[in-house]
Amino acid sequence: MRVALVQAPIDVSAMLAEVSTASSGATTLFLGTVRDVNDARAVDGIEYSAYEAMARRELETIAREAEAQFGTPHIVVEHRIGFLALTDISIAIAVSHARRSPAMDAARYVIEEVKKRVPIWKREHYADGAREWVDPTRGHAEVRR
Amino acid sequence: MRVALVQAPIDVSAMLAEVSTASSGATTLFLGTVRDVNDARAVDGIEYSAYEAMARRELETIAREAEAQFGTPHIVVEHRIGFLALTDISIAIAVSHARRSPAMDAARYVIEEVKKRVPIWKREHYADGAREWVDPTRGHAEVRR
Amino acid sequence: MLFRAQLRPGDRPVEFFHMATVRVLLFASYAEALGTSSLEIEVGAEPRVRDVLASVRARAGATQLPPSPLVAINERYARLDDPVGERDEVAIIPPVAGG
Amino acid sequence: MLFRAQLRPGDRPVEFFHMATVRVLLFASYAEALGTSSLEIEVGAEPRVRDVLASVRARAGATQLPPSPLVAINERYARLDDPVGERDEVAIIPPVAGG
Repeated sequence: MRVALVQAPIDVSAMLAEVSTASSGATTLFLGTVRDVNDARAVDGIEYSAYEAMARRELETIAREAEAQFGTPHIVVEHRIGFLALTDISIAIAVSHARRSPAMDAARYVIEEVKKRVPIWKREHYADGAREWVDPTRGHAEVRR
Repeated sequence: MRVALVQAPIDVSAMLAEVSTASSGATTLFLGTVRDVNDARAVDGIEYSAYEAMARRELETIAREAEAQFGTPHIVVEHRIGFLALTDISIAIAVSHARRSPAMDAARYVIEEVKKRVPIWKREHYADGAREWVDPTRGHAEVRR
Repeated sequence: MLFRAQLRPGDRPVEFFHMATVRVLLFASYAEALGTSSLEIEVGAEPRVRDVLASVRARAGATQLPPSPLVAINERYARLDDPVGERDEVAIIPPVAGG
Repeated sequence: MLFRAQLRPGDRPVEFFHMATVRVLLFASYAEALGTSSLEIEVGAEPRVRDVLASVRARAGATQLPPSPLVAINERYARLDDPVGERDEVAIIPPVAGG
């Protein structure tokens, strides 16, 4: 199990290699990426910031919860912070397990919990020059992936 | 949407690039890999064979069903056939979507249906030299990932 | 295939059957059991999937086939009473294990 | 923090309060609203999270804080009536939007 906040682009192949084991029959990778429209506004990038020490701690707590719940010690989570352009990967979650259900369930658990608990924020940059902090609690259903 | 049966190792990075679009907020990748134990026997490789024309057709049908059900046109599925060693990728399913749930649900749908319907067979090579065709209907729960 | 001879009024119809030849594909454990991956099977007129299977069962090694194996006609799953045409490709499908 | 003087029998206890100084971290929209990412806040003895928040609310720009923002003490989510120690790091957490 490993979690990290990173500034550089996330290396997905390295993460897949990291969770690969001879006893894995299934590997799930989830990627969050910056998309061009949110709430019907054209987006051209997102600035991610974090309460870094706490974000790392929460990511680790979540990964340990997933491991306990689904029996999946082979979990790697990386969240990128800084300015990300369209299609850049903001989060990558890789999980492997002997069987497919635990691998899929664990990855899903991690992304759902990250969205609820990890102190990371994003400020969207819109094509019209405006910039706004995203507040998923404001009922902007489209903010949720 | 694209499906393929391949002989060469599956290029996961290329598949992720293939489903990536500026309007994707989430990408899911599922990998099936050859593992070292099945039904408590030590495995050192698996020979995959297929009724190739029908397997391609079924894969395509399944991908279209996922697309219709989850609104996910960006699906790529590759299944490898031939002899695979431990940790080799036998199937890769990549799906992207604006939001995460359809991407995850579609990938899961595809792998579940593949296991039920696509005419592909595997013959496990065991460390003791024996070789056996895997029959998931024989109640070998461990055969399922 | 069924041919009818030209009849005169009052004649009883006379039917000439000929045997249909169907190509059958075998895979994986079934191919191993029967020692081949394809067969040419002779069946009666208007054959159905069950007739093709019955004919395959007469072959050596076919005891390993289950009572109702999966069958496909022209790359699509079929039922036991689906009709089989002479140019159809019938495949007997062992339990699938892909993924 | 609370100090008690040495008492003689029959004396009423005399308590000497001093103001506690708490470090408060602000992030994202909250940091923007208050124009800073950290504050030193003076609060009364035995402060709780709600006291720290009340003190932050007195600052310019704090009207943008919601009635009950998420708060963490030393990198763990806390409740409004959790006690805050003088060396604790209190963070006021805007709605999270990671992933």
